[in-house]
Amino acid sequence: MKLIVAIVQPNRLEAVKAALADVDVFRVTVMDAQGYGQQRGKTEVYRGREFTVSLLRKVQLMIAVNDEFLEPAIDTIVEASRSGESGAVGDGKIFVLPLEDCIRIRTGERGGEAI
Amino acid sequence: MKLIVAIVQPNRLEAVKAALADVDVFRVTVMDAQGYGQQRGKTEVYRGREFTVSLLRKVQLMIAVNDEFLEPAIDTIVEASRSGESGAVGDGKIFVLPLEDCIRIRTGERGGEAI
Amino acid sequence: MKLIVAIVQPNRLEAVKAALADVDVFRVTVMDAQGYGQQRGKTEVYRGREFTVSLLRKVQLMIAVNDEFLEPAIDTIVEASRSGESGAVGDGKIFVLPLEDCIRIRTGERGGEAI
Amino acid sequence: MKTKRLAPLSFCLLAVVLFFLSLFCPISYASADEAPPTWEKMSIEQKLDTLKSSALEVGDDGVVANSNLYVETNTLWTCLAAFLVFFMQAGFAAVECGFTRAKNACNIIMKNLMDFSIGSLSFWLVGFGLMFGVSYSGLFGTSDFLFDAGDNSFNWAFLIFQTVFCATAATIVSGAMAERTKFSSYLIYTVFITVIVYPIFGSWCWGGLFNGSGWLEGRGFLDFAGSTVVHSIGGWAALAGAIVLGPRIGKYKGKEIRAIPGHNIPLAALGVFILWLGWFGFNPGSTTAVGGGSFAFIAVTTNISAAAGALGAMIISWIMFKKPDPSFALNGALAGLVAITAGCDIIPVSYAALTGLLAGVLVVFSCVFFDRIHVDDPVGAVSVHGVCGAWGTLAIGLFATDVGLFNGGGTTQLVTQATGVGAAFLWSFSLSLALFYTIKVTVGLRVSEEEEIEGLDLTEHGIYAYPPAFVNGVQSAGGSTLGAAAPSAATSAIPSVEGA
Amino acid sequence: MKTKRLAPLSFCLLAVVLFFLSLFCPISYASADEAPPTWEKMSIEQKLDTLKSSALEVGDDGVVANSNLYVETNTLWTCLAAFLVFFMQAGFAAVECGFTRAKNACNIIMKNLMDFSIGSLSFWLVGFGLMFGVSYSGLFGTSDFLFDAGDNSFNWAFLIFQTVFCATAATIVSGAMAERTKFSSYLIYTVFITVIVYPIFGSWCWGGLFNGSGWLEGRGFLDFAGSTVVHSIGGWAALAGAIVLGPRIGKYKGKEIRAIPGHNIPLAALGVFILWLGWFGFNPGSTTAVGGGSFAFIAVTTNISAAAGALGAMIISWIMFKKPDPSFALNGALAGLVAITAGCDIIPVSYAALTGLLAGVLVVFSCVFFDRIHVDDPVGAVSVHGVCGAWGTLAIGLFATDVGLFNGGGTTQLVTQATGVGAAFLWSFSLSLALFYTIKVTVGLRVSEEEEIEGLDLTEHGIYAYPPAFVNGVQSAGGSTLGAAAPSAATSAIPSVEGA
Amino acid sequence: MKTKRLAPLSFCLLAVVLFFLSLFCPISYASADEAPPTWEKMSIEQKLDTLKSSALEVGDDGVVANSNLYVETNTLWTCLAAFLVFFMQAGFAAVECGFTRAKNACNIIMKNLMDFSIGSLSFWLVGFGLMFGVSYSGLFGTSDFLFDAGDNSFNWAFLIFQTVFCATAATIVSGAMAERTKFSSYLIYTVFITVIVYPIFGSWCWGGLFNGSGWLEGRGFLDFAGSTVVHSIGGWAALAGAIVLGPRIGKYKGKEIRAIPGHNIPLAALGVFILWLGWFGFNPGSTTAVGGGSFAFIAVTTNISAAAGALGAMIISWIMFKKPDPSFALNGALAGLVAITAGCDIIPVSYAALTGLLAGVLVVFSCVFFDRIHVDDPVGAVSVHGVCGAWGTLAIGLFATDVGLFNGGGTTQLVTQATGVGAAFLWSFSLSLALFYTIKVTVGLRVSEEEEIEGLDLTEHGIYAYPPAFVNGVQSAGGSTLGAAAPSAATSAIPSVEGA
Ligand SMILES: Nc1ncnc2c1ncn2[C@@H]1O[C@H](COP(=O)(O)OP(=O)(O)O)[C@@H](O)[C@H]1O
Ligand SMILES: Nc1ncnc2c1ncn2[C@@H]1O[C@H](COP(=O)(O)OP(=O)(O)O)[C@@H](O)[C@H]1O
Ligand SMILES: Nc1ncnc2c1ncn2[C@@H]1O[C@H](COP(=O)(O)OP(=O)(O)O)[C@@H](O)[C@H]1O
Repeated sequence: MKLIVAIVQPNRLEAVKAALADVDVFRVTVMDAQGYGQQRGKTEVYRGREFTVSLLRKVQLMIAVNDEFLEPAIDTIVEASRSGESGAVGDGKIFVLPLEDCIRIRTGERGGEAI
Repeated sequence: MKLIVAIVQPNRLEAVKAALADVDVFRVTVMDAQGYGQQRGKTEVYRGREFTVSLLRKVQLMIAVNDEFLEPAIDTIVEASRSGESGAVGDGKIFVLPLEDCIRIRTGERGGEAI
Repeated sequence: MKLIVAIVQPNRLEAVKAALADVDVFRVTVMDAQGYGQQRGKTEVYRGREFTVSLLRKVQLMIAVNDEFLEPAIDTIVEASRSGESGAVGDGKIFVLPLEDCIRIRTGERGGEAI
Repeated sequence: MKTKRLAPLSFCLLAVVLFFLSLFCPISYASADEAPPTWEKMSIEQKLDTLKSSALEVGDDGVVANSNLYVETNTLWTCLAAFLVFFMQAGFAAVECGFTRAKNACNIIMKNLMDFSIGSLSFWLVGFGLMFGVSYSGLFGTSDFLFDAGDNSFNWAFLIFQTVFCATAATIVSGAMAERTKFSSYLIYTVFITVIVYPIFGSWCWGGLFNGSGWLEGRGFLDFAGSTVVHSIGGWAALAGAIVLGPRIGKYKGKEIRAIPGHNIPLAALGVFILWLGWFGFNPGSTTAVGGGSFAFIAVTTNISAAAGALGAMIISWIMFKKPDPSFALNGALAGLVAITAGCDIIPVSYAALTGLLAGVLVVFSCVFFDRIHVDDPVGAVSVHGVCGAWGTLAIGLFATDVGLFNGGGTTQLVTQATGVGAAFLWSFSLSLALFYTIKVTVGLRVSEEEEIEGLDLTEHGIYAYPPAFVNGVQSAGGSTLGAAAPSAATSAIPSVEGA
Repeated sequence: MKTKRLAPLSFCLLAVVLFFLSLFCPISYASADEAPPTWEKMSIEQKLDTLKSSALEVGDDGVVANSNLYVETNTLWTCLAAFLVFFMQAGFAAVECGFTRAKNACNIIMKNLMDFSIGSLSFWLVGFGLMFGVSYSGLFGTSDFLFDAGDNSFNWAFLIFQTVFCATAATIVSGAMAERTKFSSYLIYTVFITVIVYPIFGSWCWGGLFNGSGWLEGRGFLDFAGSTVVHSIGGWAALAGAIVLGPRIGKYKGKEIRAIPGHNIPLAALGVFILWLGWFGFNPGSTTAVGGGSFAFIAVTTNISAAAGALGAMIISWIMFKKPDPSFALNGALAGLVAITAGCDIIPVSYAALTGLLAGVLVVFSCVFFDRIHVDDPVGAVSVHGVCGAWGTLAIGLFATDVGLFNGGGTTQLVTQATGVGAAFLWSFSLSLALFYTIKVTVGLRVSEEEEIEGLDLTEHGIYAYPPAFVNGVQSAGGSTLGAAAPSAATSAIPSVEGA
Repeated sequence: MKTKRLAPLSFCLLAVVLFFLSLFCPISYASADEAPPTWEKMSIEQKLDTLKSSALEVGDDGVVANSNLYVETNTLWTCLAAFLVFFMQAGFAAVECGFTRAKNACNIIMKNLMDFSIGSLSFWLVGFGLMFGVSYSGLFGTSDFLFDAGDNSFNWAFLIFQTVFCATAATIVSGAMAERTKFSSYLIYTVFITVIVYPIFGSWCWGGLFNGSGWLEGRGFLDFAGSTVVHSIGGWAALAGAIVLGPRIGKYKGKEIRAIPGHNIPLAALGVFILWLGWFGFNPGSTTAVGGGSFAFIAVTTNISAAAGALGAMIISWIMFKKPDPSFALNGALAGLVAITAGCDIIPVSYAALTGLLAGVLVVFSCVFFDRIHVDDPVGAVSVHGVCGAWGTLAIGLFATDVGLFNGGGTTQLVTQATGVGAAFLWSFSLSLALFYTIKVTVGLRVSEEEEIEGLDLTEHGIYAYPPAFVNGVQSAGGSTLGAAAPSAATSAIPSVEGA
């Protein structure tokens, strides 16, 4: 089992969710995030003072998958979350972590069953 | 050492925290999350238009534990976060990740000591 | 590759970001978090009723690094996020997780390249 | 992009053009009147002409309109005061909304909007007649239903003025019953208070202002602008409601009392300022006439009492809780306003300050008291309107010029005032208690536990008042806090309320 | 720390001192007037002296000022009413801001501020003359530009009163065009509506109030306070704007219509209360005179219609959508206010209730209708002001005393009213359509897609209205929802939330 | 559930019943007056009777009340204007709250509430006497403490009007000292400004309005409604406060100046609209009489200047910073209002527009200037009230009818105006500087660094104004930004965001 942690642009969230459903990934946990990377920040101006907002809004998706779903899920996310055809700086990252166990709270099931 | 990541219903947060304290787990980091899974979304209506809110509010708990605390912690969370006796769809998941190291910033201690 | 998850005091965020840049770590994802640990909560009072706010505001940094950057990054974070010289209770923790893979969405690059 | 740069330039141009154009425009505002002769030197015809030009409306054809400037000025003032009092609805809505949680914000807004709307209609249809119609042995009015003033403009002004008063009494209740009352049941109650509870008590004290005559005014009971008639009546009904409803989930846990902070104190503060403004219509406007100009004196006592109330509550909260509490200071201002309402026309300014100061102190103790006996009143409506309304009514018996105990009068007036205060409590509290209980056992008064936890906005109205993340965010606070959909579960270290 | 404990104590002290000091201050407010003799027993000189002391301003030297209390009271009332109407700008700003998303809050605020500012200047420079100057064959005024009333105070009051009316018409448009219109282009349009669209139509109906004379008033068209002249004109211009602009990204997706909830319903509600208050200047103030006191009757009809409108909209939304919808109830109150504006002086109270009730029902159907034909009007401005303005104008032909079809009159008035309603639609809609189209093809009317997704606050003004986390939080809702900086883009490219 | 469906139906029913009931109610509002004969044809007795019915209050027994409609109308207008000015407190609270961070929202609200409350009491006790009592050689008043107007209603109105003016001057200060001042020390200062700074300067210019007489008015200094007396006095005190306090943590970092955006621009905008409304009491109300009706002209100049100020500030900010800045546009409207306050009665409309326009421009430059010299004024109070107050006072010397340099007058008036402006600066700035410094070295003026970082709401009042997540959320901005509980600390220790 793996835990996929994907940082994507907020406006791709829906596209990713929809695309994941197509490869039978129906469960996901979403969180607000602020990213900092190659992408340049935005400039705001208040009372004549410019200031750069260096943390940019991102969305983090966390998806626990059984191993066989890993690659399709990654491919799907990459595809659905890329801005335009060639992508843009700031489109984000996907991290894959080993997942040792998974428990469904409702039933107490464990392991691959519970994903 | 393991890192427990638990997604629970927001209204179980207090119960889980209290129950964890009973098994000597006193440290936890909590984050807002939005979940998407088997549980159906809520229907809202604005100016006559219904819309389904498919992302539902959850809370994520992150708890680093030494191995001997893992099972008690999991059992405690499962028990305290289940809705009613038989649980309800949407009650959430617990993920267990391997934790390679842990550092306490205040002292610089590392490993099991620092948990 | 490792995934560093650091829980720090919100007012150290800028210092940590700046210090990380000095050791060539330029990418980071930041999230709001609420912590619960040794640090005592704050007491608020509303209409004559005191209540303790036990969850305290923290910031979580998530940084994927190649192995050779791990120790410098950890040292940097510890140093930059400590309150005052000797640190204060509540200064936070750093967790190190194994990272199996990393994909840059824009290009589809994988592994160490993509960090 | 191009327009962006064009726009400021073109406006600059416009401004310059404007300016030069305007220089060519001869301004001659200063008028050079020749001073007319003094009154003594005028002939009768000259005097009459001067008076005509001042006080009469004369058509182009020289015809003098059948005008009545005196009455029209009274009518105007009464209307303006009514507009100010109307605006208090916005104040109540803001205060109640700000002092409760974000998940119930739409609901409290809707209650305030609809109780005014329904109250306006039902008071016109029925309430006004019961209050001001020809009285049936001093108990209630029997005429003037579906009120029609015909071409008597002042009476129309009187109607709108009394309507907004009635709506004030009604809207007080929503605050104490906030965050857990069924919307439809609240509407049913609104009809009831605007048709029965308020107008009938009103007829006892104020019926004589129109066609009626009430037993309390007959006994010399004084309540100039309604500390008792409006505020206590509303406050005691609120108390009945809060008791029948029971506290919000998570408010009391055994002996422990939990704070459930409001979600928007600046909104509540804005509401208090609006109410304070509205009170300048409420009290001075109750003259419904400019004659004698006593509205000015009343404006002073009203303002001083409110100021002293805010000060009193702040000081007491500072002493009792170590910090000057914003919500109590705001309540204190309102307490001062409510308290001076009864005697604003006859309590000297220095005593008005004292009345307000004591009201500010009283409201803090009262809020703490009701909390201790587990009556959950999220905005302090019972203490502000019920308790301080009673205090203010009694204050006449103590401080009023001539009749007050400390001001040369004996205890007669004080006893009469106490009678009125007691009658108001008995009437409003017991009647409301009966009604709320009836609603409870028939259609139900309170939403289900899940609905309350989810928030009334979503369950009763289908939509949140703000972006969901604001309504639902994990609160820094451990438990019983702000806007959280499920907050109260368990503070600190103990199992949750909901049953864990 | 020390001061903290000192401060309350010292204030206590101050309070005590204050109180004792004040006891030494003899208060003698009750004045003991000897009653003057009755009128009949007075001599002519006594009568004249009594009148003088009441109605004239007499200097210390006995010189009687050339005063005109009647006109001055009219002037005062007109000014006060203008102030109330001015305050409606705050109401519009709050309603429009609350009903749209957080990422566009500064922008909508700026539009409201600037359209009033520009409108104030341009109406004084040009608009007033076109509306009230000497008329060119009933079509537009030709004098009184750069208006200067000299020492005629009433005319200055008339100017400010008419200015705030003009600004009301202008500001209606911003709501329907919210969240996607270029700021600079909006300003251009503002100049246009305050200089051409509103004043010229105004001159047709109201020119005769000053130096003008219009063809519609000539035919007997009745619109007392501007259901058509102000609200419909604004509403139809808004319709043209919304059509030329097109819907917000993500609002319509094929046959599917998506909700884009507002970000602050309490703010919107506060706005509605402010508008309601302002309307007490708008309608009763349109008497611009106290003579006869008919403003009081008008205040009653205005209030009853608004109340009935809120009730009507709430009931209909409850029936249609299962829940009483706050945004529709708020729109309903406004609908009732707009509808009664035309006939507030001549529609009996019971019919005023009916007019409002039907307006409340109408506004819900109208909003649903425009949504169905994919005209995206975020705040319902077209329905509230355009449609209900037309309805209210026609209501005169049905319900007005004497002339109404149901009240003894025939259909003559109804036909005249329909003419006016039609003329307003043709004039405002087609002219605005032409103008918006011209702006569109020249400097551009709409921001770019990215700017719209990012939010106009950041792209047009450089700053968010709130902390970014509030503006940008992940919404519980999947897509086209509240305040999210970038919600809709994605949803337009892929299957909808509901369908995923 | 059942009630949910029952409720709308039952309301429908109620509505229908209401309607049919009402049809049976004969409405006869249109009254058929027989036109009275023209004035010329009336006998003296007829004339007198007509006048009586218009201008006198006659009891049922035919007794004519000793009424004085003229004075009563003046009293009414003065009171109404005072109510509007009172409402400015809400405006100030909203503006200051919106332009600062969420973690200090309760604190700023409390300061505004308490400075008005304390000011109301202390001005009545002491301030009024110092300002309007019999003057000691033109320097300060010596009578009328613990003011009691007895049965002179107009004087009560005068008291309340002057009280709200005094409170305005006091409340200006809180904005410039926001987010870092100790609450208890602020209260001490409030007593001081309302008892000493404002009343004594006021006695120099306005003492003659009552029993006093001041040296500045003696020299012909003109300040109709208080550009200098109220606004500059408040503004310069604010400047002293901001200087003694020092900037907020994180505002200046070496040569770098950082933005600390406000947390709620719509609230600030609502505040500006409320202030604009209040100004219609402030300026026109300063006539304290309806005679001559000049309040109407004043309303026009006030409005035009405000509009031009908003426009001017918007244009300048657009040119200077590429985007039309909402906070500057809002400041601009206030700048226009402050500037015209002195000469609103004698500056022609076109020059009023110019005065406002220049004030709008000036306020932007002034804010930038004070920022550059590291005076941290979060809301721009010094620029708006101090600088533009001075500008407006000088503008009389330039633009006023007859006396203005550009309007036929010479430089005499200009010099006199400059004297007054200078005196105000010297008096208010140096006295306040001394006082703030005294407070600083005794009880302390500023909260500790930790308290400032944590936010004054929590440390001074024990509670946040909003849900903690809103107050504390990680800001998208790197550092010195919105509402964050602890933003600036870090930035002060390390290279800035921009530099990182
Ligand atoms: N090494 C990393 N650790 C944590 N988060 C990262 C890392 N690299 C990228 N991110 C996240 O991904 C987002 C996009 O990264 P960025 O460098 O701007 O674009 P790109 O990856 O396309 O070059 C960042 O804002 C950050 O949130
Ligand atoms: N595979 C998964 N990956 C990430 N989050 C998940 C996963 N499965 C469940 N969750 C989280 O747990 C929540 C509850 O899951 P759900 O499927 O609705 O209920 P249940 O697990 O009881 O069947 C979801 O809203 C989501 O936040
Ligand atoms: N075992 C843990 N699991 C998850 N989060 C932890 C853990 N230990 C500490 N934290 C996080 O670190 C923060 C600081 O911990 P705390 O115990 O208060 O201070 P310290 O680590 O300096 O003793 C906590 O508020 C919490 O967010």
